[in-house]
Amino acid sequence: RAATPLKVAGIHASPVENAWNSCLHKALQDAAAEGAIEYTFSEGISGTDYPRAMREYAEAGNKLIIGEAYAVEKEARQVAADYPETAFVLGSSGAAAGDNFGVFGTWNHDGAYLAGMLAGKMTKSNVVGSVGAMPIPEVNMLINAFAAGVKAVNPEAKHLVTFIGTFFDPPKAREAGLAQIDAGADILFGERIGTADAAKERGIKAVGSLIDYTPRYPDTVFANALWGFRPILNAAVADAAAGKPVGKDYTAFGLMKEGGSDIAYAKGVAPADAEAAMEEVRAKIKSGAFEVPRDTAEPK
Amino acid sequence: MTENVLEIDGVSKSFGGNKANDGISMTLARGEIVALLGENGAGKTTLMSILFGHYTPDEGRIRVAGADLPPGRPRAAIHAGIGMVHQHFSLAPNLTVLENVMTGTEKLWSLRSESGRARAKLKALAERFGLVVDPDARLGDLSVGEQQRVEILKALYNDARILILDEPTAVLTNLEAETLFSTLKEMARQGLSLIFISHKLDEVMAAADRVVVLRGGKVVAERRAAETSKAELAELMVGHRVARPVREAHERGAPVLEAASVSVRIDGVDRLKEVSFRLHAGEVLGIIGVSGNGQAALASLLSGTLVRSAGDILLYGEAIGDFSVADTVASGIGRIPEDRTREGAIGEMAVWENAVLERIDEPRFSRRGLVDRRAAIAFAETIVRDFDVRGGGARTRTRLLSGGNMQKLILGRNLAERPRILIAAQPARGLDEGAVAAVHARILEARKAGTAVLLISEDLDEVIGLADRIQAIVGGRLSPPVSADDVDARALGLMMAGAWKKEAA
Amino acid sequence: MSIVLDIIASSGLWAAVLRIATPLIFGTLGALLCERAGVLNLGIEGIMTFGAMVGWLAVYHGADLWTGLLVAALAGAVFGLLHASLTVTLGLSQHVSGLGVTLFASSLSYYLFRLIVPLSGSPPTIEPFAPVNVPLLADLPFIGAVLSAQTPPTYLALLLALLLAYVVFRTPLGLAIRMTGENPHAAEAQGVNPMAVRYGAVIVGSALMAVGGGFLTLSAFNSFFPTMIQGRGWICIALVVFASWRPGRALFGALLFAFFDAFQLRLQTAVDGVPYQVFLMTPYILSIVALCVMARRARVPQALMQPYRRGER
Amino acid sequence: MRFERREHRPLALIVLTPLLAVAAALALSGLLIAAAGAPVLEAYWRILVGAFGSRLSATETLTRATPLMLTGLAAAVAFRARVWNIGGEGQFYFGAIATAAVGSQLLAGAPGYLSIPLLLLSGAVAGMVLLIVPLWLRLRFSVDEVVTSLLLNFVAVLVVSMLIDGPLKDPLAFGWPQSQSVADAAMLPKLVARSRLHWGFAIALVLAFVVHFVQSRTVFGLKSRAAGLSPEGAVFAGVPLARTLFLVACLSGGLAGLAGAVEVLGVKGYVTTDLSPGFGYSGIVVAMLAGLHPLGVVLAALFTATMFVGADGMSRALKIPSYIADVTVALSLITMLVAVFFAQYRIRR
Ligand SMILES: Nc1ncnc2c1ncn2[C@@H]1O[C@H](COP(=O)(O)OP(=O)(O)OP(=O)(O)O)[C@@H](O)[C@H]1O
Ligand SMILES: Nc1ncnc2c1ncn2[C@@H]1O[C@H](COP(=O)(O)OP(=O)(O)OP(=O)(O)O)[C@@H](O)[C@H]1O
Ligand SMILES: [Mg+2]
Ligand SMILES: [Mg+2]
Repeated sequence: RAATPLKVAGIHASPVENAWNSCLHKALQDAAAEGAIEYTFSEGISGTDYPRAMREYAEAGNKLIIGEAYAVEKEARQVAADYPETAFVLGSSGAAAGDNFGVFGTWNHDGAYLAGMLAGKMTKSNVVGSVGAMPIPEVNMLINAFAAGVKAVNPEAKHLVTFIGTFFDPPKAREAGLAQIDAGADILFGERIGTADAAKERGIKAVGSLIDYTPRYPDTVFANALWGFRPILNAAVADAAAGKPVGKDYTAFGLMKEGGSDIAYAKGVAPADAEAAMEEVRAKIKSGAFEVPRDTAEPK
Repeated sequence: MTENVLEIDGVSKSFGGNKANDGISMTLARGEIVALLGENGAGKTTLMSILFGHYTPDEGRIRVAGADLPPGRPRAAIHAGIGMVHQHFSLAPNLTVLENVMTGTEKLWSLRSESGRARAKLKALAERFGLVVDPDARLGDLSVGEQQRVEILKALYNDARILILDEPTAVLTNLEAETLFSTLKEMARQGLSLIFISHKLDEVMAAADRVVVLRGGKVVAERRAAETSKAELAELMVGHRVARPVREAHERGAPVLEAASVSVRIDGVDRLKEVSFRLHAGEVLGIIGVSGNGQAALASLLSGTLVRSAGDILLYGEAIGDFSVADTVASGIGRIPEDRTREGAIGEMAVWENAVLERIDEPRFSRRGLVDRRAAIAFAETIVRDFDVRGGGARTRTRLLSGGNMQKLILGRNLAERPRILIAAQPARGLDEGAVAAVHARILEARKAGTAVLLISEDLDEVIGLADRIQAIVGGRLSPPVSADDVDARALGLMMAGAWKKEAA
Repeated sequence: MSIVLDIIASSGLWAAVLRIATPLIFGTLGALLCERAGVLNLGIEGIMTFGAMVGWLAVYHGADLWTGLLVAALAGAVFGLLHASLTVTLGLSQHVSGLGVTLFASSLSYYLFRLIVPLSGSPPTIEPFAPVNVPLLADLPFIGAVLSAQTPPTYLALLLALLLAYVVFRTPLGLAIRMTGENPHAAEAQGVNPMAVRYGAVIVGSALMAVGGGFLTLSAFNSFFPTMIQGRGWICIALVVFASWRPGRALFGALLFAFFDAFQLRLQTAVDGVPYQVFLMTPYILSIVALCVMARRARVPQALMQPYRRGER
Repeated sequence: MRFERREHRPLALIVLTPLLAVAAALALSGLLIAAAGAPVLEAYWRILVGAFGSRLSATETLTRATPLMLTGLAAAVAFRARVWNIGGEGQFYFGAIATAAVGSQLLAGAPGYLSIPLLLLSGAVAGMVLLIVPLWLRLRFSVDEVVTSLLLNFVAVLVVSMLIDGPLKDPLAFGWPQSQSVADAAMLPKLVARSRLHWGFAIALVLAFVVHFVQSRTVFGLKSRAAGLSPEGAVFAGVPLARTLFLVACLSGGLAGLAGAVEVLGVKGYVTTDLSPGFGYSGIVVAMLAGLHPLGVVLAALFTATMFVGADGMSRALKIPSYIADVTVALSLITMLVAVFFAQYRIRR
C-alpha cells in the first residue's frame, strides 16, 4: 500500500442525491474514511462544464477521476488523451480508450431478477409494476431482468411499466406508482425513488434498486437489487496506484458473480419456498452456473 | 367673494436643472372658477400635480380651508376635498365605469365592496350634474367625451369641494365643451370651487371668474375675467403681443388633388362613404367635423397609411392606384398627423432621426443601405434654424421638446421641402397661443408659395381663419364646399350637424 | 376506448389529479396575484425551489408540518421582497429581474442544503402530511374516495382559489390591485399607493409560490432533491395566461393540466405509442392558443411589465 | 424617495458603479463561502485564478463566453426594436438540433469549407423560425410575445427531446437519448490547440461588431429602432412595420440559433437536452447588463463567464459545494443590474 492515499476526484453530473451518484459518492466517502484515498467532488455539473471539471481536477494533481461520461462521451475521451498522467474511470455506454480511460456499466440486474422471483410468488393480484426514469439501456436491462424473474416463477403474472421522463422528480415517480396500484399492481419495482412511497401509502410491498431502501421504508421495501460501486472503485484505485493502465471495462467488478451486486431482502416476507428457490438461483449466479438474460430493449 | 378654500403659498419645483414652478402663490375662493393660463411648458400641470400630491414640492405650502395639506400624498388631497381631472385621463379601460369610480373610495381592508350603494350614489350624482353614463359599461368602450364625464364623476364621488380640470376641452368638440362648461358653472353655483387649465381664450373669457397667468414657472399676472380681454391675456402669456395671422386674398391655381366617390371600409365598417373633393394649388381647403365622423380616416388615407376600398384619386390630374407612405412623400405631399406624439415624432429618437426618417431611402440621406449621418444632421439643423425649433439641437432627444416645438419640427420637415400638397390634421391642437400663431403663419406662407393645403380640423376659429373653402364631414360623407367668406361659426355648426344632407335630399 | 373510459371513471385518477394540481394551484395563484398588480414574476421556479428546501429543512429540524409551510411562505416572501425592490422601487425590467431571482433562489437553496445536510446514502426523510377524511365529504359516493386521498394542503389550495377569486373581484383591496395592474397612475390618482399594492401583491404571491414548492417536500414527497421542481413554476406562468388572469379559471387550468399528467401516467401502463413529450407540451401549447383567442378582447392587465415611477413622464 | 434620470453621467460613476457591484456580489458570496468554513480571501484569489490563472482557465472562460455573446446579441437586437424575445433558450436548441440534423444526415460527407457555413446557416434559420412564430402571433392577434416566446422554450426543448429519442436518435449511443453527431470535418477548428476554445469565439466577436455597425449606421438599424420605439410613428413615416420587425426577428432568432449551432460545431458535435445550462436566459441578462449595446454584450458575456468559471474552479479548489458558482453569478447579475440603474438615476427625496 502506498504511504499517502491516492488523490481521487468525483465529478457528478447530477446532485449526489440521485441514487446512482449516491452509490459512487458513498463508496468514495467510505474509502476516504478508511484512509485508502483522498476524496474531493463536484456535483450538478452540466454537460458544458463537465470537461472543464475533468481538466481542472487533472491539473490539480488528482490521480484518479471517477464520474459519468454519458452526456459527454466524445469530449471525455479527448480530455483523457490530453492528460495521459491521470486515470479516468467513468460510467459510460461506450468502450474504454487508451491507457487511461476506463469505463464501467451499472449491472445490478442479477439482484433485480432475484427480487422478481420473490415478487412473482408474492403477488396476489398477479400484477406487478416497474417505474423507471427513461428507457435507456441500463434502466431497460434492470426492468427486463425484474420482469424475467417474475415470469420465471409465475408465467401468468402481468407486468406494468411506466417511465416518468425525467431523472429527478420523486413526487412524479410516486404518482406513477399510485397509478400502477390503481391499475391492480400489488408489488412495485422502483427504479426511481418515490415509487416506494406509493407502495407505503397503499400498504403494499416494493422492491428497491441500487441502494438498500429497507431502512428508509422498513415495512414496505422487502428486497433491493443492490449495486456496490466499491469493488469497481477498489480495482480502479489499485490499478491507478500501481501505475497500471486503467483503460479497460470495469463493469464486471459490479456483477454479482464478482461480489459487486447482490440482493438484500428481509427474510420471512416472501413465502419460504419462494425464498428457497431464489437462494438456489442466487448461488448458481454466484458460481457462474446461471446467467440472467441481459435485455436492453425497451420493456413492454 | 367669501373665504378662501385654497391657498398656494410660494410653491417651487424643479426637474433636473429645469425650474418648472418658481415661487407660485395663488388663492381660490368658495364657488369661484379660476382659469390657469400659460404657454406650453409654463408649469400649469406641474402646479396642479403638486396640489393633488402627485409631486412633492421643493418649497412652499398648500392650505385647504385653513389647514396645511401634507405634501406628496394624493390620499390626503382627496380627503381634503380636492378632485382632479387629468390632462391625460387616468382611467383603466379594462374595468367598468363603476369600478373606475370606486377604486380607493372604501377602506382597503373591508371584507366587501358595497357596490350597490356606490351605484346609487353614482346615479344620484350623475342626475344632479347631468353627467349620464352607464355604470356597468367597460370604460374602454366609451367615447372620449363619456370618459371625461367618468373622470369628473370620479372626483365628485369623492365629495370634492375643489375640482381641478387640466385642459378638459382639448379633446372635446365645441358642443361637448359648451355642455361641460354649463355643468361646471352649475357646480360653482352649488358651492364647488374650480380651477381649469385651457389654451382656448374664448372658453377662458366665457367661463372663468378670474384668470391666473403663468410664464416660465412664475405667476406673471392675475386678472378678473370681466376686466380683461383675449388680446391682453395672449400678450401676458407669451410676453409680447401676439396676433393670429390673417389670410390675404390670393389667386388659386389648378387642381392638384381630386377625390371622386372614395370609400374606405375597415373591418366591415364604412369609415368614408363616397367622398369627393377637389384641392387647388395655392388654396386652403378646410374639412371640419365632429370627432368620430371620419376626419382621421380621411387624413390617414391621404397620408398613405389607409387603403381605399372604392373610388378614384387623381394626383396632378392623373389617376393613381394604391398609395403608400413612400409614394406620398415621393410625390411631394407633406403630412402633419393629428397626434404628434404618437405618429408625428418618435420621442426617444433624436431630432435629426425624426427629421429624415420618412425620407431615409432617398439617395441624399443613404447609400446602399448606409445612413449618411452628416447629410441628415445638416438637414435637421436647417429645420431647427429656419423654423425656430427651441429647446435643443439636431441631436437632442425629441421627447425633451415641448409640444409646440415638436410641432414646429414636424411642420419644418414637411415645409422645408416645399411640398406641392400639405395634408394638415389638427395642426394646432393643444398648442399655446404663441405657437398657434406661428403654425398658422407657416401654413399661410406655404399657401402663398403655391402649396395646396388640406386642413382637417375641429377648431372652427382655425378653419375660418385659414381656409378658402370649407367642407364638413358627417358620418363619413363630405358636404359640398362653401366659400369661407360666406359663412360664420353658426353656419359651420349647422354643416357639422349634417344640415346639408336634408337640402340635398 | 374502453380503457380510456375505465381510467376516467376511476376515483384513483381524480385523486391523482388533485394531488398533482396542488403545487400548481399555489404557484398559479401566486403568479396571478403578482400579475394582477402588474408585476410578472419569473422568479417563481427559484422561489418554489427555495420553498421546497426550506420548508422541508424546518420540519427536518423538528418543526411541525404547518410550521414548515409557514417557513416556506416566509422565505418566499423574502424573495418576493427582493423581486419587488428590483422591479417596483427601481423599476428594473421585470423579466430580467425574475430570471435573476430564479437563478439566485435555486442555486442558493442547493448550496445551503448541501452545507446543512451533507449527504451519504439516500436523502433524509421527514414524516409528511397524511391524507385526512373530512367528516361529511368523505361519505359522498365517488367524491368521498377522491377527497379522502388528499392531504390538508390540497384543501387549503382549493379554498385559496375561492378566497382569491373573492378578494380580487369582490373587495376594495382586489379592486385596488386590479387598478394597479391596469393603470397605476389612475390608482395613485384615487389615493391608492400603487407601489405599496405591488409590493404587497408580489410578496404575498411569492409566499404562495413557495408554499407550492413546500407541498412537494412536505406532502407529495418526504425529502428534498435539488432540481426537483422540474419546470412546475414555468407551467404556472403559462397557466396564468391560460386562465386569463382569473383565479377560478386558474384552478380549472391547474386541474386540467394535472388531468393530462395523471391520465398519461395511467395510459402508459395500458397502451403505448404517443411519446410522453407530447403530453408535456400540451399545457404550453394550450396557453398559447388561449392567448390568441383572448388577445382580441385584450384582458391582459394593461400595465403588466410596465414599471411605475412616481412623477416621471 | 424618488429616482430621477441623470441627463449627464460623470465618467467616475460609469467606472465606479460596476466595480462596486462586483465588490458587493463578492462580499455577499463571501458570507456564504465563510459559512462553508473556507477562507474567504483565498476564495477571491481562487476565483481570479480559476478564470484566468492558466491557459486552461483562460480558454475555458472564453469558450463559455461564446454562446453567451451570441444569445446576448440576440436579446439586445430584439429588445432594441422592442421585440421582447424571451425565447433565446428555445431558439438555441432549435439551432442546435437543426445543425445536428443537417450535419449528420445531409452533409455528412461534405468537406468542411462547404459544410461549416451551411450548418451555421441552418442553425440560424431554425432559430429564426422559432421567433417568427411569436412575432406573427403579435402582428396577427396582438398577443404579447414575452409569454409566447417564453412558453415556446419549453415546447422547443420537448421537440428536441422527441427528435433525439426518435428519428435523430444516435443508434451508437447505446439507447441514450442523444442526436447523431455531425461529421468531424464539419466541426469548427480550434483557436488554441489542446483546449476547447474554437473559432466560434471569433465568429461571435465579429458578429458583435457587425451588429453594432448595422444598428448604428444602416437604414435597417434606424428603421428597426423606430418600429420598436413607436409602431404608429414608424408606420406614419413609411417604415414597413411587419417587414422590419420580421427582419429583426430573423436577426435575433438567427443569432440565438447560431449560438446553438456554434455550440454543437465548436464543442459537442451532437445534441442532448442538457446542451445548454440556460444560455438563452443568461443571454437576456447579459444584454440588459450591456445596456443593449452590442459591444457591451461582449464585455457582459465575458464578465458573466468569468464569474462562473472562476467561482466554479474556486469551489473545487476549496472543496466547497459547487453550487456556489451559480450563486455568485446570480448575485453579481443582480448587483450589476442595480449598479447600472444607479449609474442612470439619482436619488431625490
Ligand atoms: N416629470 C417630469 N420630469 C421632467 N420634467 C418635467 C416633468 N414634468 C414636467 N416637466 C417639465 O416642467 C416644465 C413644465 O411642465 P408642465 O407639464 O407643468 O407644463 P404645462 O404648463 O402643463 O404645459 P402644457 O400646456 O403643454 O400642458 C416643462 O418644461 C416640462 O418639460
Ligand atoms: N377598427 C374599427 N372598427 C369599427 N369601427 C371603428 C373602428 N375605428 C373607428 N371606428 C368607428 O368609425 C367611425 C369613424 O372613425 P374615424 O376615426 O375615422 O373618425 P374621426 O372623426 O377621425 O375620429 P377622431 O377625430 O376621434 O380621431 C367612428 O364612429 C369610430 O368609432
Ligand atoms: Mg399640461
Ligand atoms: Mg378626428
